[in-house]
Amino acid sequence: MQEAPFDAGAELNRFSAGAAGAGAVVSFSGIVRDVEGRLNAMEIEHYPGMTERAIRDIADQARERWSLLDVMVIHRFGTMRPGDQIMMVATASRHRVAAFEAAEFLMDYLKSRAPFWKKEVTDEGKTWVDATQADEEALNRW
Amino acid sequence: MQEAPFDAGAELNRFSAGAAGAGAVVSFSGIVRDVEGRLNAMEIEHYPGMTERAIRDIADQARERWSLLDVMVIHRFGTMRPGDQIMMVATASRHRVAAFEAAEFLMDYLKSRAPFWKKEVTDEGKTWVDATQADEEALNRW
Amino acid sequence: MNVLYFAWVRERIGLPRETVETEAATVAALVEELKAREERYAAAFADISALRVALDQELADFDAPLAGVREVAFFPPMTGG
Amino acid sequence: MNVLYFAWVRERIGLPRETVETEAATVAALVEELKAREERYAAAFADISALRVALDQELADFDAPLAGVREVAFFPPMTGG
Repeated sequence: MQEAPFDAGAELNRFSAGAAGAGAVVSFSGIVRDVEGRLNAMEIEHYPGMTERAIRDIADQARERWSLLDVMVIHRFGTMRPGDQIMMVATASRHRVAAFEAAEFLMDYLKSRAPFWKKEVTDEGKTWVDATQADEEALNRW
Repeated sequence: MQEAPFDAGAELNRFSAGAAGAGAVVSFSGIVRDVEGRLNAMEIEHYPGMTERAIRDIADQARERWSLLDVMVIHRFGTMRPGDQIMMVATASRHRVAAFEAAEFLMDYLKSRAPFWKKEVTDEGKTWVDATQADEEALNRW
Repeated sequence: MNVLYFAWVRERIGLPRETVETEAATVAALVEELKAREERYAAAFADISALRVALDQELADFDAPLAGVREVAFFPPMTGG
Repeated sequence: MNVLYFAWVRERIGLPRETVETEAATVAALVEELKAREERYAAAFADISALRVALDQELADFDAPLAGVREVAFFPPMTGG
């Protein structure tokens, strides 16, 4: 949880170096996407306190379900520009299937169960991003 | 295709910076795993010429099946030590599902369809790594 | 009891948090009390199915009891990641 | 025709590549010719189901025709990634 930008490559290297015994490291980076070239900024609001608690809970669930050597979650809040990194998840495991599945699980839960709300800022004004049915349904597979 | 080591973090940052319009970047790093603390080295043999061709073909298939902004595959050959990075795959897409699926597809195909052969070097000698039934069956889901 | 609002719930009600004196037994009863206060609350809580609630920073249902709860938060479905 | 061997196939036969003069119509026929040469070939090709073949750097089946092919490679199942 941080407002400041982060260096995804440096975080990946630090994470991989720390995960002794890992054969597989999967990372996911979420980036502010410039929808149709009209997005000026993305504002992310969060619920201090609950955010940390929810992320810790989701990471603990991943550790229980898969044999992981390490898990990392970074999520920013505040104002970001198109191309900026919003968040990052990384998982380390002995084998690739666990690392992939756990990373997807973390992403699906962070999308819909961690208290963040995105607002798009364009020339026409500011609009809260709607949660999608697809994101909610993505939780059903776990 | 290279014998030299690479910097996964630097490659991830370069890849993300080049994938304009991406909302999701997934990376996979394969690392030499020290099986039971007895592995001295991993030797990777490959088939020059066919390797490049097979990797290009697998990457093209991924681009056909998913809406990707970019794909990256790095694979080393030669002698590596436990903890060394063997290979790396990265995918960039607008949405996370395509990026995750394409990265898993690339990994499943690289495992069983790109001409690389791993040999483990221990104090007891050298042993070729057997292909697993699970890796072969992983292709059936695509 | 501390009541927190986030995203467009916060904007519609016009404040991020407030202290509420209530005897409401459940979240739903608290929502009814708030809706009865002023139009802006009625507007924010018009469609409960579009809202989520957390009790002491854990997601909960609208029929959950409020006994012992210190912090209630209302917000739209999350859009993280 | 260039014939290449990789991994333990290369080790068993004892060389990475050789030029072979053959009239074999299919990969399987070429394999039979090679097996008839010497014990080390017979050992390498003893269990065809444990082997893979590529014709001009594309994976193929053992009943594939050799007409026009310049490079044949034999190797065990790949273990990349």
